[in-house]
Amino acid sequence: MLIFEQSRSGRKAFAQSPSVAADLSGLPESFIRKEKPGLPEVSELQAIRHYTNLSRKNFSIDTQFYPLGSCTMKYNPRGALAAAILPGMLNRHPLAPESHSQGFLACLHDLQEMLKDVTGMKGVSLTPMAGAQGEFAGVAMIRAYHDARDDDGRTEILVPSAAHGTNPATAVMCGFKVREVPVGSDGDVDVETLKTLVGPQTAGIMLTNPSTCGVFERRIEEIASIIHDVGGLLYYDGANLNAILGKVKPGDMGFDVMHMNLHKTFATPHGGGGPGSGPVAVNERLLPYLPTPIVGKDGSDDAPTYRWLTDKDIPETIGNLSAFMGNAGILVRAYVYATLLGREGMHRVGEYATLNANYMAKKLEKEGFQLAYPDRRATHEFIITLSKLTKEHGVNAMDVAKRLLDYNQHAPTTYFPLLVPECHLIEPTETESKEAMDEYIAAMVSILKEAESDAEMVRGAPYTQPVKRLDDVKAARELDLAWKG
Amino acid sequence: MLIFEQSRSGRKAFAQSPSVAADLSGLPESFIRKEKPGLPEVSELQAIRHYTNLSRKNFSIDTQFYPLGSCTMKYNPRGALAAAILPGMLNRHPLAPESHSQGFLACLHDLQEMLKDVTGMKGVSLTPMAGAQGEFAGVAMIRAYHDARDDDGRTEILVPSAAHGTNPATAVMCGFKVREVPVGSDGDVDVETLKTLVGPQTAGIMLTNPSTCGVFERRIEEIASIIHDVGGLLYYDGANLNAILGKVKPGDMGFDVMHMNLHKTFATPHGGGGPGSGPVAVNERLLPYLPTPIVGKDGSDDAPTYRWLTDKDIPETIGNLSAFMGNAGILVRAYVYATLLGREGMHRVGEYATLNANYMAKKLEKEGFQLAYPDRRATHEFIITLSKLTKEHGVNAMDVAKRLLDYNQHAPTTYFPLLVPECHLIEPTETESKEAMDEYIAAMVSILKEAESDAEMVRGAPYTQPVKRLDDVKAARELDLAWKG
Amino acid sequence: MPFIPHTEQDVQEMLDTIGVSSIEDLFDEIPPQLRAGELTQVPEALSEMDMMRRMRERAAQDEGALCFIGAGAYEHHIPAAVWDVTTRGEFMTAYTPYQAEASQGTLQLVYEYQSMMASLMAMDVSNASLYDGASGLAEAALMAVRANRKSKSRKILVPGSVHPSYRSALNVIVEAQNIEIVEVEWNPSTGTTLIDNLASFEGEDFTAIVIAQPNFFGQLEDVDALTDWAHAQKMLVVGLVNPMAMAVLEAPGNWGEKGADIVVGDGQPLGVPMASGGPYYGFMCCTSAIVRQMPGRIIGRTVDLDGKPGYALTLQAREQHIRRSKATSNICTNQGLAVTASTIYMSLLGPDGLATTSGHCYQNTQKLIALLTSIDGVDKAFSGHNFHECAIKVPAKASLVLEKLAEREVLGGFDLGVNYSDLEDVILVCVTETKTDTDLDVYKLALADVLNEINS
Amino acid sequence: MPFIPHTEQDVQEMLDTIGVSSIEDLFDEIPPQLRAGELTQVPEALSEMDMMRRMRERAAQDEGALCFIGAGAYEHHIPAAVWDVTTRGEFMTAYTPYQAEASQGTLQLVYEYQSMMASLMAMDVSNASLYDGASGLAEAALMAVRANRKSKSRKILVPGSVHPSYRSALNVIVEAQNIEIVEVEWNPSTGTTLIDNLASFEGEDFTAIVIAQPNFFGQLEDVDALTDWAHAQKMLVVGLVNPMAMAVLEAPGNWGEKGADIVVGDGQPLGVPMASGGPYYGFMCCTSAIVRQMPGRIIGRTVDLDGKPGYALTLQAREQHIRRSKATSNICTNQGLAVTASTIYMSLLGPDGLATTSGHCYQNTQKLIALLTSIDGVDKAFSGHNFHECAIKVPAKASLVLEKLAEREVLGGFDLGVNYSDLEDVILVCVTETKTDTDLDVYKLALADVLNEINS
Ligand SMILES: Cc1ncc(COP(=O)(O)O)c(C=O)c1O
Ligand SMILES: Cc1ncc(COP(=O)(O)O)c(C=O)c1O
Repeated sequence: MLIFEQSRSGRKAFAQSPSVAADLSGLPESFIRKEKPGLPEVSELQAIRHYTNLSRKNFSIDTQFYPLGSCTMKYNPRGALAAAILPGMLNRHPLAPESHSQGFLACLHDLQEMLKDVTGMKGVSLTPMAGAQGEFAGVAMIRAYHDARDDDGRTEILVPSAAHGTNPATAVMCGFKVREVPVGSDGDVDVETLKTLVGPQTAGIMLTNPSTCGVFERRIEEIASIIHDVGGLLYYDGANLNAILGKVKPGDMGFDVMHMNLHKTFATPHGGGGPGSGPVAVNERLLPYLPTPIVGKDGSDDAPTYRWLTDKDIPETIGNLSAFMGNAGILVRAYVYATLLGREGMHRVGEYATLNANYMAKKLEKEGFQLAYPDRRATHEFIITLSKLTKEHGVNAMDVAKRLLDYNQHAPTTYFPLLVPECHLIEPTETESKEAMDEYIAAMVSILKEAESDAEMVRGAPYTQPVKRLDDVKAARELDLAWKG
Repeated sequence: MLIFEQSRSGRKAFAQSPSVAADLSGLPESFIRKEKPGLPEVSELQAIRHYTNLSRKNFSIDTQFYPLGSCTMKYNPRGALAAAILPGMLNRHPLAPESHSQGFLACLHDLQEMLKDVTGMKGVSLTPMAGAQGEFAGVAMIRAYHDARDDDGRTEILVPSAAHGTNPATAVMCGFKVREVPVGSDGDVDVETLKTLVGPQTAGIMLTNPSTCGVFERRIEEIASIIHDVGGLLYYDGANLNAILGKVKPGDMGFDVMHMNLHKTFATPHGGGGPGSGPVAVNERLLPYLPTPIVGKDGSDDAPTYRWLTDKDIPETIGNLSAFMGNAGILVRAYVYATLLGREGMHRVGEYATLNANYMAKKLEKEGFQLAYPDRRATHEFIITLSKLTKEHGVNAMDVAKRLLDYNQHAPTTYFPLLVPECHLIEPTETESKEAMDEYIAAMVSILKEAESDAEMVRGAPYTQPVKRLDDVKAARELDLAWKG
Repeated sequence: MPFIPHTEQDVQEMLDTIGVSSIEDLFDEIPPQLRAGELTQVPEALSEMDMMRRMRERAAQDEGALCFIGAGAYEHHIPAAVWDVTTRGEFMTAYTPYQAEASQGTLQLVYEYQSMMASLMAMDVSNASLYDGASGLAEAALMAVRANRKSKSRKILVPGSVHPSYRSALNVIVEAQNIEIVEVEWNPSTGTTLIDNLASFEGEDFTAIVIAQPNFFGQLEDVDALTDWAHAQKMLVVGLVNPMAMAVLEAPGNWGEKGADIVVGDGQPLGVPMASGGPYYGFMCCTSAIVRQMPGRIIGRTVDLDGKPGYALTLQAREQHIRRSKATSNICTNQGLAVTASTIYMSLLGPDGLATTSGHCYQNTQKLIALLTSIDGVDKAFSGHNFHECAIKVPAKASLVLEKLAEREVLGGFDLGVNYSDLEDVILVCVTETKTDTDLDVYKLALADVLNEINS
Repeated sequence: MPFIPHTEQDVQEMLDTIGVSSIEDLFDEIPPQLRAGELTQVPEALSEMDMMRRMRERAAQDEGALCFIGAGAYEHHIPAAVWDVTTRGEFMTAYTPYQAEASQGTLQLVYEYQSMMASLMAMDVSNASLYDGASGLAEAALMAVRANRKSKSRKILVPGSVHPSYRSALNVIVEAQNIEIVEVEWNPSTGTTLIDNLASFEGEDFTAIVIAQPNFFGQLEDVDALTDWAHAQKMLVVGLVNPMAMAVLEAPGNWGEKGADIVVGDGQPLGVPMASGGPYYGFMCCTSAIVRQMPGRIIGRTVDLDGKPGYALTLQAREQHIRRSKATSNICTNQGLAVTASTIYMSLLGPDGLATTSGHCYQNTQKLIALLTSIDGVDKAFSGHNFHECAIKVPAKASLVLEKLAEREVLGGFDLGVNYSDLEDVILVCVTETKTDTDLDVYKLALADVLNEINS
């Protein structure tokens, strides 16, 4: 039932707003709203009961194993929430004077320093509000770099065919044409073809490493040379940073600019779709173009004072991407996470994320599942392809995903990357236990048997959720996007 | 699965305690524990996932209509929680000096004043930690009163047969014999018999009004005279205060002493069984005996200072019932609730609680259910008896209660009071909407039909819960009270 | 090992399964020269206890002042229930509802959000959120260019009375796509965009105009006239509004004859804490006619195999994960949790609660204006009407006045001189329902004191 | 109408159904003279915003001092996860699990709690909680009288080194049932109960003895000897312990040859905030032999109709709602939510985390003792070993010293002179893992300063 269906006209059961109406007599009629908005009129209890019950219809990290590939659904420490909602943090106005902001600025500055270290970069701007905005900032900096050199002909951004959709979409938003680079059967970029695609029109390339194929791009240094040799720059899509956190620094691989997804690698909650945070890091070349604001530090280490750096400090900045400081509260959570992990813990992330993924990959392979890249090491994630199952039993990757829900397992990412048919991209993360992974594997084995004996049943899954399989076609054809009463 | 079954020896995945072990070298071996306790070794994620999922197996006010009679399961305002967990409230040590306690003491003092007003009493002590402890305090004060007058022969406490179990149990804990008073077919105490039961042995009577039969004891003033005339005192069990809050004051009915259940009437959460809070209120007669501590106020209303009253101020006090100030945090919540309701809101509680119960009673009667007291007004709750259903279809009150769970309705109180056969004691509270009650009634109507057409099915209910009906006999015979590994 | 559950035995069993002898072996495809050394800038781990202690100390540094700054972020009372429910693990630690059947909670909530927001704006549809108000405005500009097939110019009119940070973010985001932002001057006596200012643009091809209500100065624009003028010029109208104000002021869907075509703004006032600037969320509504040009996720109501109603991501063909380089935007992760909070906030307040809250913001602002302008030399900078912000002219440099107010623990507002060189003696002051009469007096006394000090 | 959802139309429809014309009519069975007038002492309602403002102000009044008071309530770090999960509506707003099938969450959790607590105490079984440690001790005395069939005396030995408030509550609760509490003296040089003190009681019939570990002074008792002595006298042994200490100190079930028979204490140190004294909870464990005499709720594991494991209230025949006047206790509502928090707390820390935390309490205390006793005239009041509290003798009246420390925002401990006239110059100081070396220095400097002031 919708909250609107519980609404009754004239119900006022709250203690939430002043009980006396305000005096609006100074406002001319012409400015004033004529009709009430159609917000629900429910009691506090009704609202809480409704949304509490709605929440219970979700899978989440807190309730299920959630191996959604490319999304790094790791444990979100509650301590980070507790720190971020301290009154001094929660109630600080974004434009509060620096005299009243030293605590907050100190956290941000510390985070900048740590992110520089783990990325091997020279400068960081925390402002982008998610990975895609980080990509925008990064590619806009690439553009600014070429512009500053009057290097006008660079109209193309290269993107591997396996790349995440945000990569090509970002390149276009930044005014570039996208040229796809093929990926070989081993999951690595086809370097020979790449050589033929580069030239004076190349502004840069956007790469993740490990790639969305769940393997480490082994010839990354060679790729970097190829791009740099023609005058292009390398953008690192940090969505997969978890695989190499503390093990490899993108700056060392030859990347010029990158973003991080703090909501992945730094364990900030995904919030049912967001918010995230996508700081950008750059090497020396792109330092002048970093988006504002950035936190600067003056004074000694013992008695530091922090202040905002703006376009007065960074005159060539690409500028600001949001009204204030991006998703500030998420940055605080990420800072807390890094503080709790510490140096040792940071080194362990990549190790255990990789251990878990390789374990799951090997076990699933032993149970008869086909790895997309059987000859490669898995990184923090890996891909299986269910083509054989689809061909033999008509049970496809989506069917298996839906059936997993009946086993109380969140489905992995399906049909991405697009180049592997009927694929599942599986990312357990380092915070999951062996037992949790074994349960998932047992569910997969069981579904495999079900597909062999009762494919029809599997195709009808799920059966245990609040709804059965939904009609997406109807959703798109007969648009119903708002309740009409 | 139990948390212990997720434990693995040697797992240490927390950021919760110092990582270095402490130096215990100063402690002789003989004091030191030899074997680790069998606490689970799980990660933070495992613990959160486990307990989050466990919580999802509960019905609660926040998720369901919960008309548990005699328990007043009303909405628990989240604002009361927010106020009670402000750091200054949460971190205050119970023995902090008064100089560092004025904020907390002010809340308690204000609450005392409000409770005096709504009860029509002269003094309040907030210390009892639940209704039963309030009863203990009250009856102990009755005892102290008679003792102080050297009135030694008063060995009996009268208790109506319909009374809650805590009443007779309390009387015995206070060293009294219990004498049951019969209840008439109209739900009122049988006054004629009562007259024959009283005498010089009568220390007092414990009554609720409205009674646990869900009706108002109409001859209460006469009862008060009968008891007072023989030198006894009247104890008011405030569990049902919600029915008359703002409408009738127990002090005006002739009661000498009473407790309140703040977790019922004052909307503090029930916590899956507790904590509650059971302040006692007394008239002049019993003022000297109030349990300590109590909050006193010095100075003017403009510049008050508050302090603890102890046995130095109240030399005849029965004493303290707990180490500190009872369930202080619950008292803060109750204070906040009263503040949010205010005077008008307080008057409304009894009105709307009564409206809801009478509405449900009448509707259920119209749908063919039998009221236990059809000629009486319902108060904040009412009783139906399912004897007919039991006789005709072998479906008893428990079966209907269990089947209600399948309709996502929490069952009412069953088989209490004991004197009404196959009964449901139903208390909707004032915070439930007409729609919520209508849904419950619809479920009852549907179950009635089911009982007529498929009694077997109803007897097997519930079917939709995490477990089916449990074997209570086995639970008691083959005791398994702790996991043994 | 914080957050890592592996026992030594687990690790050994897993390595055996994989067939390697150490975790290190799993990195053997990585060129050795790329392997990182120590992380020198990451300090030793703190326990949660030590971390909280540090954070409490840092948070306390920034606490305690009375805040009258608005300028795009607003202090409102947030009912306790809002975040209690929002931070339930099932909402907070889920992700984008790709598996609709296991995400009906989030999906239905967002459908309800879309319904509420569309209704609050008097528009047909809403999306599920963009990053914030400023980037949302940029998305609106891009959308307008896609949607207005009649216009070829890629030029958009934006009044100078629109939030300066919004305007600069807009510029940053749209300039790469050759979209030109043309500034419209505001009237120095009213602080608003007058129709007269627009006459010079008539006849030229513009794709859209942005109309802010209230505008950055807190002033109320003649939205009906502006909307009708723009539509007559075949521009699309992009409304930029404070959603809290819309409980009292006429909604964009009802501006002029035909209403705005696209509406954006920041959802922060609806139950989202100020939190140093985010996470907030950009909301976006539009007419049905152009919904397929809308960026961001959209939830639709549909049915399941049994015909039971259910909710799912829809119109995904607009999005980057399907359409890639041809998507309406690159946005992927949005601001879902803030939207969750707003939805619960709007449910708790309802239409009347929201209107009362909004009305008290207005009323308190009027009270403060009266108090402050009773000080010699202090005056409203503009004539006309305003909502809950007001540009106040002081007889000194605003930056100096604000600095001295801050020393008195009053954050007195935003220095308009930062962005408007003509307004160096003007403070943008904001008052919401959270301020008591005592608070207003504190401000007045502090300001009088500061001005005294400066002038003596 | 805060919290009341009725519209006027609802009310009318409901009245029509009932067949009355006003709500007032529903009260027609109440004698008119009993009807209450205005509630003059209940002020006008505040909105949640105004209430929170008032409560923030009040809370702030009590905040900020460094706390070294223990004496039965202890400041420990509580992991953020504990109360985040505990306050989920499904735990917080459920009641006693009478409907087992719809309460498996609470029931399983309490079964786990019972298992953890029994194991931490090295006892067979635990109940689901009593009100607090003090009233729990009284329940233990009553239980001992029921359980020790060999004793007829109804007399219980209680050392004077047991918490004074516990002893007085014990008295209040048991005296009505003619149970006599006989005090055992403590040794003024060790602050403990020595076997020698007990010799005089030999041969007499006592039902039970209470042994506290650590005792009120923080001192460690020779629990093995005391337990064996009591058992030799056919008394039951009631252990009274701090559960946090039990992660380091030997558990009651292992005291002496046969271990304690009943164990009680306050569960507050395990994840429950100090909160001015409650809600905490009394825990109680015992041997299997006497479980049917235990008061309070108990959860048992059983199976459902399908043979699937499940949990339910059991041994209800002990309880007031079944047994009424013959019940083991009148307790009904207990302290469930605090137990929920403790269960999660113990799961998060595990055996090693708890031992480390406990160990750091000990270690920090030793550090502070060294610091304080380095001040002239300051000394330990007792020889022997202690856990995380220590009786510190100062060269002045403890009450004066504490008052002056409080002025310096140091809550220096508990004035033992309040309860022990010989100890008017002794402060009971507590240090937990929450204190840093800096905190300890602050205390030392403040104390030195205070003593200087007093002596000059
Ligand atoms: C590989 C990759 N790149 C980029 C992104 C975009 O990040 P965001 O969703 O934070 O905008 C994602 C996120 O899903 C991703 O998986
Ligand atoms: C009528 C009645 N009296 C007394 C009590 C005892 O109150 P408590 O459970 O708070 O001890 C109850 C509670 O259930 C009750 O319903």
